[in-house]
Amino acid sequence: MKDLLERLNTKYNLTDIKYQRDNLVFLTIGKENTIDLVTHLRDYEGFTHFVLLSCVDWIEEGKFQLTYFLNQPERKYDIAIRTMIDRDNAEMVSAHHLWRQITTYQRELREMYGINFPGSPGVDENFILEGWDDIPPMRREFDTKQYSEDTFFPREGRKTHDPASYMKEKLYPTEPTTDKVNKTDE
Amino acid sequence: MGKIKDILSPFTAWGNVVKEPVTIKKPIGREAAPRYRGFHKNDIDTCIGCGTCEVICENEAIDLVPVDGIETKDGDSGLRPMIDYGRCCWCALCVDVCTTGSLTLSNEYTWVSEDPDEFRFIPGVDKKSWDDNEKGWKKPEPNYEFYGKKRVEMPELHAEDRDKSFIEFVTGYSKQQAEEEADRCVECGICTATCPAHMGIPEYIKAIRNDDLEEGLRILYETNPLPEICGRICTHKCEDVCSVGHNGDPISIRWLKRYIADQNPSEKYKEILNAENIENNGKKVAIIGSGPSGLSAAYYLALTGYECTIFEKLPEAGGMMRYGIPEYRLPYDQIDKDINYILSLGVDIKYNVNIGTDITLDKLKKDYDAVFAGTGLHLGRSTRIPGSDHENVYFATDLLREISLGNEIHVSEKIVVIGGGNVAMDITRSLARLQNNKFGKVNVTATSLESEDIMPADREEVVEAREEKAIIDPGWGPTSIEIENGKIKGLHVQKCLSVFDESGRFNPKFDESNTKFFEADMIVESIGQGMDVEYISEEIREQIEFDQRGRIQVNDYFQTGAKWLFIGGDIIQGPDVIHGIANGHKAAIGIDKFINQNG
Amino acid sequence: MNNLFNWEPDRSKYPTVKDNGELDVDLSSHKFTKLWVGPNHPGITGNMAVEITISGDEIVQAKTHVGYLHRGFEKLIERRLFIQGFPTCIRMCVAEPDYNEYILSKSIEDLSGIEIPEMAEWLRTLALEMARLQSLLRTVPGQGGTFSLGLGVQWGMYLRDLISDRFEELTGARIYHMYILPGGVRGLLPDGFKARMEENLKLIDQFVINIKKLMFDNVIFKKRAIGVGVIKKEWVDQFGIVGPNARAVGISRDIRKDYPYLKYQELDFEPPIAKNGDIFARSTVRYQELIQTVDLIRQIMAKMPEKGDIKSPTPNVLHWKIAKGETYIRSESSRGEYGMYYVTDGSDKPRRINLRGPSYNHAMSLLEHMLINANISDVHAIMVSLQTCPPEIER
Amino acid sequence: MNIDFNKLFFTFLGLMIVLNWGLLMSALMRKIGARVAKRYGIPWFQPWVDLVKNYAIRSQITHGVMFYLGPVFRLSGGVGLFLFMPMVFGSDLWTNFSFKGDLILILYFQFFGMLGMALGAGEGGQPHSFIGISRGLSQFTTIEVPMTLAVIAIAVQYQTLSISDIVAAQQGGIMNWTVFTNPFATAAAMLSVLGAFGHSPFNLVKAPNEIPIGPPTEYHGTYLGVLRTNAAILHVVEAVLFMNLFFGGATTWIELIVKSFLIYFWSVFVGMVFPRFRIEQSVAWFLKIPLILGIIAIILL
Amino acid sequence: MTEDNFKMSNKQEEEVSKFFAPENEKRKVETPDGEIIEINPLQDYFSDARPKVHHPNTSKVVEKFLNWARAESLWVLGFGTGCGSIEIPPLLTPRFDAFRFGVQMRPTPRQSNVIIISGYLAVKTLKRVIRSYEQMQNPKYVLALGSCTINGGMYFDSYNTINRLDYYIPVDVYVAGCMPRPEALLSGFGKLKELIKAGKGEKANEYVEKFDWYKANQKKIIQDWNMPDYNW
Repeated sequence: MKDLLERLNTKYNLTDIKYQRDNLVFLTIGKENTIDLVTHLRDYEGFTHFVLLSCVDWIEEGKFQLTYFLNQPERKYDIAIRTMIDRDNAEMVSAHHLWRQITTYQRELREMYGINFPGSPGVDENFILEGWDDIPPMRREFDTKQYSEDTFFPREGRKTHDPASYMKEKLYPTEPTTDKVNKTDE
Repeated sequence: MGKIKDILSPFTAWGNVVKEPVTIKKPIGREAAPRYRGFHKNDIDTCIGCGTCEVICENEAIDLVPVDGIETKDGDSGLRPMIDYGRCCWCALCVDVCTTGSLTLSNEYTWVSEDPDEFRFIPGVDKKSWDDNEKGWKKPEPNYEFYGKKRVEMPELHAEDRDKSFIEFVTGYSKQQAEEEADRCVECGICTATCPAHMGIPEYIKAIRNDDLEEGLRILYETNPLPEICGRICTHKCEDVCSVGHNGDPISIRWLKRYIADQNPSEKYKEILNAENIENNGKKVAIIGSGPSGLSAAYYLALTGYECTIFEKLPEAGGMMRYGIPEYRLPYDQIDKDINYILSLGVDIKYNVNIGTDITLDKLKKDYDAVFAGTGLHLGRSTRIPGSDHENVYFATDLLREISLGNEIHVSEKIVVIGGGNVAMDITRSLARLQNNKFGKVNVTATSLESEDIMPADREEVVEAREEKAIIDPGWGPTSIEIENGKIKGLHVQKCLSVFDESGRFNPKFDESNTKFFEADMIVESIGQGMDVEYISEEIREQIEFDQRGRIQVNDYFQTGAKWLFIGGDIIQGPDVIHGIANGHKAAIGIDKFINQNG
Repeated sequence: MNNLFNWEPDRSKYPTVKDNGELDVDLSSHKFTKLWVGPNHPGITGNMAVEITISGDEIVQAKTHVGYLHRGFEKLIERRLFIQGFPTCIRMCVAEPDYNEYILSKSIEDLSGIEIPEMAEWLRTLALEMARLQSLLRTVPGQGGTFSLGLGVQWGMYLRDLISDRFEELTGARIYHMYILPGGVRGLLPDGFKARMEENLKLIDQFVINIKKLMFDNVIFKKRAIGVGVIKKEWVDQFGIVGPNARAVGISRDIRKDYPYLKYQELDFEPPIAKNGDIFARSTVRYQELIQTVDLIRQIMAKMPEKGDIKSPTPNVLHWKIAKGETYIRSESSRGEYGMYYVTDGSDKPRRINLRGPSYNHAMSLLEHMLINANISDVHAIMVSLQTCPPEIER
Repeated sequence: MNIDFNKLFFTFLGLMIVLNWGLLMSALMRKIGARVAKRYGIPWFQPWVDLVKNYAIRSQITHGVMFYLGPVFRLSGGVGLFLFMPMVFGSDLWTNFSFKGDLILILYFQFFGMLGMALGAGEGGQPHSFIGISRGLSQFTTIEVPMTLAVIAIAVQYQTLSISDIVAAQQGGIMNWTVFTNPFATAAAMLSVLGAFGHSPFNLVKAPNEIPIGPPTEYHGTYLGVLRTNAAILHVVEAVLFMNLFFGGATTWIELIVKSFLIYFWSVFVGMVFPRFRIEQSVAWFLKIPLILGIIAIILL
Repeated sequence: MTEDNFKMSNKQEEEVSKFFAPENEKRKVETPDGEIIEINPLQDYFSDARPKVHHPNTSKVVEKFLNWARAESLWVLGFGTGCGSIEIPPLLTPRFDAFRFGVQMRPTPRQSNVIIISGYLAVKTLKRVIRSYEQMQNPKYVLALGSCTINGGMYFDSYNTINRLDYYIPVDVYVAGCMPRPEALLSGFGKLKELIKAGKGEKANEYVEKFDWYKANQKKIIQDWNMPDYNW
C-alpha cells in the first residue's frame, strides 16, 4: 500500500493522505487530475472494482467533496479519492466510460446535489424523484423537516412541554433563571 | 435416465398432502416472545417526567404532557410521556435510556382502529389492556448503559495526608474527568427547579462538554455570583433530585461548577462576563453583612448600576462562608477570588462596622435608598440539658469562627460533638485535625438525634469524617452531661426511636431503657443556630411582621413590612449558602423594583 | 429438433439503429409495445419498475425506474444523533436489516475507536448469519416462484417465519431487530434458544433435501433456468457485480473471506462457486450457501461463549460527538458487498452516510443490460436471480 | 317446434349441478393444493362467496361493446359445451341436447369461448391482455392438434361421432374403456388436457407473475363473475368430455363427480410441482410427445 | 314514418346530452409515456369524468347478505408499497394462512377490493397508489399499516414521504405497529370485516363525495400531474 502511494505521489499531487485502516486510504487530488488518477489505478494498478461514488457537502467551505472509492480485489486494497469541487455551478468530468454503474451514480448526484456531469448518459433524467422543483434535497441548506411540515399535513393536536420550563412555570413563575434549556439544537 | 428422474422427483412433494398442516390455528392474539417490543407501559409513580425518552426519540413520537393527579414538585416535573403511535417505531431506545426505569414495553402488539386520532396515549394513565402485562422488553442487563451510571471519582487527598492539616483535600477535576462527568448528564433540567438559585445547570454542564468554559462562567454568574464557593460547599440539592441518580450516581453538579470556576482565571472574569462598562445609576443601597446573600445582592445590584456599600462586623468578608466553614473545605483564597470580583465591580465594603452600635439602621435608611440585611445565624443554640452551661461546653459556630480568625481554641483529648448536620461534621473534622496535631491521635465522637440514614449532613461528609478516624455514632438523644469535680466526664445519651411524628413535626421519641455514655472532657453543641437581630430598633421592628416562632416575615422579594428594608439569607431560609445567594438575587430584583417605583 | 423450436430473435433486421447510435423504436409503427413491469405488479421484487419495450416476446429496450421507496435516509440521518440514526437507517433494507445495523455500528465504532466485547462479536455474527438464512430461505425457493413453482416458496416462507420467531426471542422484534448498536448488542441469548434454533435447523435440513427434489431436479425448472440470464465473466468488473452473482460466474469474492470481520476468521467455510453465470448457476450458488449458512449457525452456536459482556461503554448517546473523519465499512450480505461510507464532522450528527448496496449496480445498469433480447417471461426470473432490492438503490 | 319443457328443466337443473360441482371442485383442488403447501387453504364455500361478491360489485366500467361480449361469449362457450354434452349415460333426462355428431360441435365450442374472450379482452387495451391472448391462442391451437388426433382416433375406433355412442361402446366392464382399448389416444388426450385446464406448466395464459393476469386483467365485478361461473362449468364439462371419451362415461351423478374430479385432479397433480413453460417451449412440447402419441394412435388403427 | 318519430322527449334529450357532455367527447390525450392517443370516453372509459356515488342496495336484507359476501371475500391488491409488504408473504403462506379468512391476493386493481398501504408512501408511489385505488371498483376498502400512515412515523420529516394517508385516500382501518405483525394484520382484516358487515364500508362513496378536497390534497404534492383526474 505504501509503495503504491509512493509510486502515485511521483505522478500526481496527492494531499491529505489518511490511513483509516491498513488497507484503506483516503487521499485528496485536484479536480483536473481525478479521472486521470482513477483511470490509471484501474488500468495499471488493478483497481478493477469500483465501489462507490459519493458526495459530501461542506457547505461551510462552499465545496462539494466527491469521493471515488476503488477496490483492488487481488491485493485487497481500498483507495478513496477525494476531490473538491465548487458548490456553485458544480460540475465534474464524467467517468461513465470507466465503469457502467457510474452512470447511475452520476444521475443520482445530479438529482440529489445538482452536480452536473456533462456527457453522462441520461444524467438529466429523473432518477429517484419525480417532478422535484425545490433545491436538490441532499444539499445541506435544504431543510427536510421544514419542507415536510409545509407539504405533508402533519397530524395536528400535539403539544409537548419542556420539563425545566414547565417546572419553572409551575413552581417559580416569577423568579429569575437562565433561558430555557435548548435540547435539540446544538 | 437423469431426465426421468428429473420428471419424477418433483412429485415427491405430494407426500405433504397427508401431513398435518403447520398453520397456527388461532393466529389472532398469539403471544409474542417474552422480549418482544410491544406497546408501552409506564410506572407513573416512578416516572419523574424527565423527558429523556422524548429527547432520544428520533421520531418525535413522545410528548411530555401534564397529567391530572400528578403534582409538579422537586424532582418530578409532573409531566408524563404521551406516545404517538403514528410516529413510534418500537425501537425501545426510550426504554433503554429511561433514567428511572419506569418506562417498559409489554409484549402485546394488536391495536386496530378506524380512527387515526386514537393512536395517542399516555402509558400508565390511559388504561390499556397491556398495563399489567409482565412480559415484554426491559432494559438489557447487565453492563448495558446509554450513559455513565458511575460518577467520576473526585480526586482527594488520602485520609492520612489530610487529617493533620487544613489544606483543601478535594483537588478538583481534571479536564478529562470533568468532561467525562459532564457527559453523563442527560440535560433533563429537573435540577434547575430544585436549585434555590435556579441555576442553569444543564447549560453549564453542556458548556463543559463543549469545552467552552467562558460560556459556562457566564451561565454561572447569571444566577450565582459565588461559583468558587458554591462549587465547594453547596448543599447540592440538585444532586438529590438528579434524574441520573435514580439508577446510578447523580451527576457531580457541584464539582463541575467548581471546575468551571477554577479553570477561569480571576483576571479575565470581567472580560468574560462583559462587566467592564457598567453605568452607575446614582442610587445607593446599603447591605448589612457580607455573607452569601449580602454579596449576591451586592453583585446583582452593582450590575444594574447601584452603588452598594457592605457593612461587615468582622475584619474580613464572607460571613459564615469564611467563619463557619473550615478551610480544608473552603480555602480562603477561593473565597477571596469570588469576593474580590464582586468588589471589583465598584462595591464598597466597610469592615469592622457593627450595625446598631457603630452605625444605626436609621442612619442607613436616611443615607441610602434601600437596605438589605443578610446578617445570618451566628448564635449557637444550646441543648439545655443538665450541665450544658459548663465552661467546656462550646457552640460549634463559635469554635469555627475562632479557628478561622486564627485564634487558639481549647482542644482536649476526648471530645463529643452533639449534632448531625454539616456544621457538626465541620467542627468534628476540624477538631480531629487539631487533636491530631496536638496529641497525635484522634478521639472525637459525633452523635446526633437522627439515625444514620436521615442525618442531615452530606453523606460524603460522614464518610470522610470516618476516614479521618472521627467516630460518628448517630441515633442518640443527649440526656445530661456528667460533671465530676467541675470537670466534664462525659455525655449520657438515650436511643432515639424517631425524630419526627406522623405529621412531620419535630417531636423525638426515645427508648429510655437503651442508654449509652460517651466519655469526654469537652463537649461541642452543634444543633442549630439562632439569629441576632438586636441591631433592628424597636421602632422598625414594629413595622416588621414576625410569626409565632419569632421568624421574620417577608414577601416574595424579601421585602419586610418596612418597605425600604429587605432581609434575606439564613435568617429567613435557614443555614444554606445557595439559598442565601438566591435570596440576595431576588432581593436585588426587589430592591430595583422598589427604588424604581419610588422614583 | 431443438433447433426447430429455437426462436432466437434476429436482431439484424429490427430494431434498426439510427444514425446517432440509438435504436429506432417507434411505438406508432406497431412493431413495438411498451410494457411496464411494476411498480404494481406481482412479479416485481419490491416496489420498483422496469419499463420494457418489446417486439414480439423479446425485449428491445429496458429501463429500470426506482424512487418508489425513496425516503431520503441519507438526508434524515444528517439531522439525527448517532444513536437516533439506528431505528431510521436499519429500515434501508427490509429483508436484512441486520446488515444495516452492523455496518452502521461498525462505522461509528471505527471512527470513535471503540472495541466491542467478544460475546457481542459472536452475537453479531449469529444475527448476521440468521439474517442471511432468512434471506436465502426466501430467495432460493423464490427463484422457483418466478416460474410459478409456488410450492417451494410456501415451504420456505414457513421456515423463514420460524427464524423470525428466533429473532423475536433474541432481539425483541420480527423484522426490524434493532439488535446491534454501537458498542455491542442488546441482549444475550434467551434460555433454550440454542435448542429451539437447532430444531428449526433440522427442519431446514429437511427442506434443503425437499427443495432439491422439487426445484433443482425438476426438468422444467432446468429448462427455464439453464442458459437464461447469463452474466459474462468480464462483466463482473465492468458492472461492479458482487456476491453470489459474481460467484456464479466463477469469481470467488466474499467479504467474509477477503476482509474478515467479526468472528468469520474462526469459522470454517468456503464460499460456493458455480461457472455458467446463468439463472441456474446463481440458484445453485444460493442453494449451496443456504446449506452453508445452516452449518455456520451451528458452528457459531457451538463456538460462542455462554456468558459475557454485551456492550462496551460508550459516551452518553444523547450528546455523543465524533471527531472529523471518514471511513468505509463493508460486509457480505446475502446479495453481496454491503458497505457504508460514513463521514463525520466533529458534531453530534453524521455529516454524510452513503450506503453501497449491491442492487445499486445489479438492478440498474446490469439488469437493463441483461434484459435486452430476453423473453418477457424471464424478466421476473432474471430480476429475482440477481436478488435486486430497490430500497438499497434509492434509500 | 315443440319444446320439451321437461328436458329443458332437467338441462337447467343439470347446469346448476355442474356449476355448483365446478365451484366445489375448484375449492377442493385449492384445499388439496394448500395441503401440499402445508396449510389449510380456503374454506370450502369460498368460491360461492367470491362469486356473490363479484356480482355485488356496484360500479363497472366498459371499454366498448366487445368488452361486454367477451365474457358473454365465454359463458356461451361453456354453456354450449354443456348443452351438447351427455352427462349421465343411460338417462334421457341428463343427456342434454347431444346428438349424432356432437363430438365435432364440442370441439368447436371449446374454441368458441376462447375466441370471444380474445376479442373482448383485446378491447380492454391492456398490453398484458394482448400478450395473454396471443399466448392463449397459440397454445390452444397446439393443444388442439394432439387432442383432435386422439378424438379422430377414437371416432375411427368406434365408428361414430356421437359421444353417447362412444360412451355406450365402452360399457360392460372396465376393460372396455378407451384408456385400455386405445392407450395411445388416451395418453395424447390426457397430456393435452393438462393444457386445456390451464394449470402449470401450461398456465402461461394467465401467468400471474409475468403478465398479471393475462386476458381477464381488465375484467372485474359482474364480468369476472360471469367468467368465473363459466370456468366452473367449463372445467366440469371438459372433464366430463374426457370421461365420456376415454373413461367409460358415467351412469350416475356420483360416478360423474368422482371421475371428473379425478380427471381434473390429474392436471392439478402435475401442475402443483412443475414450473411454467415459456410459450415457445409449451408449443414445442405439445408438438412433440402428445403429437407423436396421437399419430401413433391413428397409425395403430 | 314521420319526422315526429325522430323527435326526442326532453328526458331523452337529457340522456343523449349526457353522453355528449364535454368530458365524453372524443379527444386527444397525452399518455404518461408521451404518446398522443385519441380517446373516445364513451368507449374507452379514458375519462376524467367525476366518479359517481353508488348507493347501497335499498333492501336492507339484500345489502346485509351482500355485505357478508364482501366481508368474507376480501381480494387484496398485491401492491407492496412500503416495508410492510415484507409481512404479507408470511400471511399467505403456511404459518398464518390468511386464505382461511377469505383473504386472497389479486394482481390487478380492477379485481381487488382491498388495497393495503403497507407503511410509508413516497410521493412517487402515492401517485401510483391513487391510480390503483381509483381503478378499483366500488365498494373498495383501504387498510393502512403502521405508524407511517397515521402520522408520518419514522419518516415524519422526510421530504419524499407523506405524513397522513387520510388526506389522500379514505382509510377504513389502521393497524398500529412498525411493522405490524401478521397477527395484527389479521385482526386488521377482522376489524375490516366487522365494519363491512355493519354496513360501514362505504369509504369509496366518501371519496366521491369529498372528491375535490382529496384531489386538491393530492395535487398539492404530486408535482407533475400528467394524468386525468380520475380512473385513467
